[in-house]
Amino acid sequence: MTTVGARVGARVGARVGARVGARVGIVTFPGSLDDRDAMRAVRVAGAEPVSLWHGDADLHDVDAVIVPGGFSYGDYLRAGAIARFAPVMGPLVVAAREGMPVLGICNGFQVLCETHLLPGALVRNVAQRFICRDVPLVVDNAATAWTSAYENGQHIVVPIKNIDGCFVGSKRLLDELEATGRVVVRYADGAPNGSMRDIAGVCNETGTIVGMMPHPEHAIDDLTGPGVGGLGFFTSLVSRLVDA
Amino acid sequence: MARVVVDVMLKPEILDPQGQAIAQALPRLGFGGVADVRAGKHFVLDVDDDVSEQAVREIADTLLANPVIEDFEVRAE
Amino acid sequence: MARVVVDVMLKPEILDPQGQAIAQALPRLGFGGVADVRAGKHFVLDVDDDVSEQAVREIADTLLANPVIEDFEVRAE
Amino acid sequence: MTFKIESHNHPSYVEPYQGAATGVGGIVRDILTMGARPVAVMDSLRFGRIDAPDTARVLPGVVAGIGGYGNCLGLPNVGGEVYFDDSYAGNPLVNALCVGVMRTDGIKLAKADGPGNHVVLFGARTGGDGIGGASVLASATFDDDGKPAKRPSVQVGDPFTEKLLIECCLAIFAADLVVGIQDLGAAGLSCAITELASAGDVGMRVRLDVVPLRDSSLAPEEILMSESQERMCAVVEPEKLARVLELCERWGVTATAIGEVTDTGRVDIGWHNEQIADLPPRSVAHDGPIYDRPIRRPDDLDALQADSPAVLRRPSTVDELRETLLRMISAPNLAGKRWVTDQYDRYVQGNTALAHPHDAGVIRIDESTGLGVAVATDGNGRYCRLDPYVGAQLALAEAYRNVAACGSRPVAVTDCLNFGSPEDPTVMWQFAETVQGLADGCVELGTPVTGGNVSFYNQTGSTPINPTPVIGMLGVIADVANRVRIGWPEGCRLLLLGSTRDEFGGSEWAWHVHGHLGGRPPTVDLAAERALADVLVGAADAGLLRAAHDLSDGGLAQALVESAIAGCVGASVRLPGDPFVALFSESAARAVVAVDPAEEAAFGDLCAGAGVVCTVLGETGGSMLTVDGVFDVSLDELRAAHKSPLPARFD
Ligand SMILES: Nc1ncnc2c1ncn2[C@@H]1O[C@H](COP(=O)(O)OP(=O)(O)O)[C@@H](O)[C@H]1O
Repeated sequence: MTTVGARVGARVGARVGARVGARVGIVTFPGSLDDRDAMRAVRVAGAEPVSLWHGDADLHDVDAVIVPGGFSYGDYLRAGAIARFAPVMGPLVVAAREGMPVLGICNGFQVLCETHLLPGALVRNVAQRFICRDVPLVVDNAATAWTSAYENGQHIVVPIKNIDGCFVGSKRLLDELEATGRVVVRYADGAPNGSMRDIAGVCNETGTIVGMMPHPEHAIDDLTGPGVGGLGFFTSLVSRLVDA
Repeated sequence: MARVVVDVMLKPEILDPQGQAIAQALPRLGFGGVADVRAGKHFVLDVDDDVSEQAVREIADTLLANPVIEDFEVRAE
Repeated sequence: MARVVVDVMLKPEILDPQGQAIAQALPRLGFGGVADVRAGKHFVLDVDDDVSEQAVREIADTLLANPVIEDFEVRAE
Repeated sequence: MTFKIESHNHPSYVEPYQGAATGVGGIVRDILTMGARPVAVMDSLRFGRIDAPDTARVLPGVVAGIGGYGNCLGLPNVGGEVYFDDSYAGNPLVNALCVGVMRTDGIKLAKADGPGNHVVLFGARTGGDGIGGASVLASATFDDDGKPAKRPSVQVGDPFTEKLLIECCLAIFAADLVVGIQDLGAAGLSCAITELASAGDVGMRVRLDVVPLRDSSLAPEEILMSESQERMCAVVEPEKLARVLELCERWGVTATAIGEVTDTGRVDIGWHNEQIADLPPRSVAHDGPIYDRPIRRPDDLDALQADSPAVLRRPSTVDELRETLLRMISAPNLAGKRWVTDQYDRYVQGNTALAHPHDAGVIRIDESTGLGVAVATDGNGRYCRLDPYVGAQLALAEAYRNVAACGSRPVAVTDCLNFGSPEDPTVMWQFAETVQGLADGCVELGTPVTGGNVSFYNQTGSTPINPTPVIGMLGVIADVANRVRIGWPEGCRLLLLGSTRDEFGGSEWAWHVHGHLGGRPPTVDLAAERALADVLVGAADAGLLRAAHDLSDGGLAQALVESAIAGCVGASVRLPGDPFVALFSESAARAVVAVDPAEEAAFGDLCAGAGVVCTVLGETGGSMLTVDGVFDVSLDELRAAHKSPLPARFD
């Protein structure tokens, strides 16, 4: 399934995506680091990446947005706490509430939690250290805007690299997320960062907004990452935008 | 100019990995008798005299703390 | 069981990037009148009654604070 | 490409996290100031014994600091070293390397030109950091007088500000807005402006009262000497000033025009209406003292070299050899370093084609052609203690070999020379021998030294560290898709390249098993290194290598185990000659490669053509490492022994 997703992304998607001109915005905050990588992944999946500047309160007609990884504002105070108030977040929150697909990766996930577009919060890893590692994940919900290229229960390998990657929430919240299928991906071999219930990524009620700590944009080829396990997040979006 | 202190702590029901790590390290370092440690943040703000406590509470609530997982306390020094 | 609080702050002459980032963000969020922010840590310890304040100071000095760049204050609650 | 390695040893001992962090910050600014985009970092580290209490303080802090700063800048960490030795107790070595990419026509010089041009200071505000630091820090001992310090003794890095500074500088370079640029390092602004002025043969007028301050109580001389981090100084033509300030504003970087270039040939420094200094820049920037230090060969060296490891008891039975293998791969210096490298982001920027645990880091620099570079760092203080001339060449040879082993042609060297006090004539002798060894070796290998750093006074009392030159080697690879990994695929022929001699002087075996340091280090044969590199690079280009790993510390045994673990594939091996020597000797100019059986003949021709001895070792496959007639060990057992020592100590 992973390989199918990859093939669709690299070949068909490139053609189809180009025809409909799916435009995916990637936000750059001061301190964003994986923005160029997210753009590359969008391009490989067959859509057009559009750079969005934190200080510009305009989404420039994009069809979806990725909030990338990094250390926005140095992650000083709390990861994502200051980025949440950037001008671009105004229209982004409105569009996201109206159903525009949004993917938050790592720091982007933290920003979306701070913005309350996604539930829960991310705190310091249990080991109190930064962890960069290729981790096996299980896709728990393959019905979101960003995971339709996968199958439920599919295993993929994607790198994590974070120090504030421990997902926490109240018992009630966690129960609710599990009961309603809002856990999107889990760590297959136990959470290296201590995330509760091994949660690696979650989504909103409608599955349009997804946040995850692992970096799918760093798993889009064998040359620069541990295989192509992450490409499906981007091809899922492209096929959704094409079908729409 | 007044000095205001804001202490931010994780809510009691939220996992506190940092506090736990410290609590676990203590006996290894030969410090006994500590039953629990919670780790939080301590901010010291120098504010103009016309800034009300209410304004500082708002700052704490919107920026310094994440109300989803944290509580805070404000006090003048 | 007693509750002891330890506040840890960067020494005044040491650069505090966190505090600076917060101070710079405040006006952008519409909060005026804050001249300076310093960010530190706040620890709450539950200790057995026979743990002296001196023992807590030692814990703060060896583990909670880095005396090369930080000062700390201990107080019972 | 530009690359450089630099030490931040002493500050990392005082405050491990911040010392190491600001070390990374400094070397990155050095690269940036050339007009280059920094693309990767590496770190070469040395600590006291792994079980020394101070190592438990210093190592975790240093590693977290390097990670904390580099990760926040978005620079992949693609390699380095971690060594433990009593000699570094109290004198840890923290050497950081940065690689940058630029167009050759975009090189920026630290040079002021054109009277009337503005001098712009940008980046962090100036505080009281490190005043008097440049000269004091290197040799300071810690006399804590208990008085509250007015000025910080330790610098705190602000990687977020540095990240903005990088992006801002790159935007400024891309728009071609500066005449010259210089980072602020030792002696801060005073050094930057005099260097800029003297390099351009011009004068400069600078006003200190407009410098943005973090601490308003600073006196003008303190502003001049402050070593606050994350600052740069640029020379800008008047019509471009507005654009520069605009870009700084866009990236949230504080920028101030603090003066201008003049034709007076003098540096004129003002503070409000006062003149603080008026001097010719050359006197400060170029007329440093020239030392003529006495040199003496250490008195104990003859005895040390005569103390041959030949007398040490060697494992003789099959059981002893197996036990030695497991003991060696779990020696602190040979054990897996993932506890360290997992704290470094190796993926960011999406161009990392190889990183730890490979022989070199490989970074793609052109996505359309696949053009890339490889970098490795190496150094061995024990070899250098036994013979600094040979030891320096061995470090050079190892870095050269590591770069070649991943399929890249070695082209240039940067070096960081870590020594004790130069006032000790025997240290000075070690230093002189090292420099000579390096210089001769670089000529023979055809690899110019493009830069480096010297760190003296790494000693406690009168005991210096082992002389430790760390060599960074840069290689070029035409297409990073052809890079060679260390992990084996199944079903390959395993070949040993190069000749093995009975060489245990300064070896990890002698040290770890017997606590012995004596005799002579392995022979250096740079012609053989060249031939080996030709084979490795030629075979990689021709697509003949399925895997390759250089042999160094711990010898063949270590290389086999690392490759097996990395690829999760075992091997069946027949040893040539005496099994102990074959497994653990540290003879140089060797590598193990895996080739497809169908391509073995073609590969053999390549070796014959280059005059490289090629011995068949066996085949890859399965989940055991089997050494014919000696032992077999499961990969699980190897992995457990190899990976546990650091977590066991530092978790
Ligand atoms: N401090 C470090 N930072 C980054 N990478 C490191 C560090 N220490 C070791 N490594 C990496 O771990 C791997 C093993 O290191 P080492 O045993 O020194 O290898 P070698 O002897 O082949 O150079 C290499 O890929 C090296 O780059």
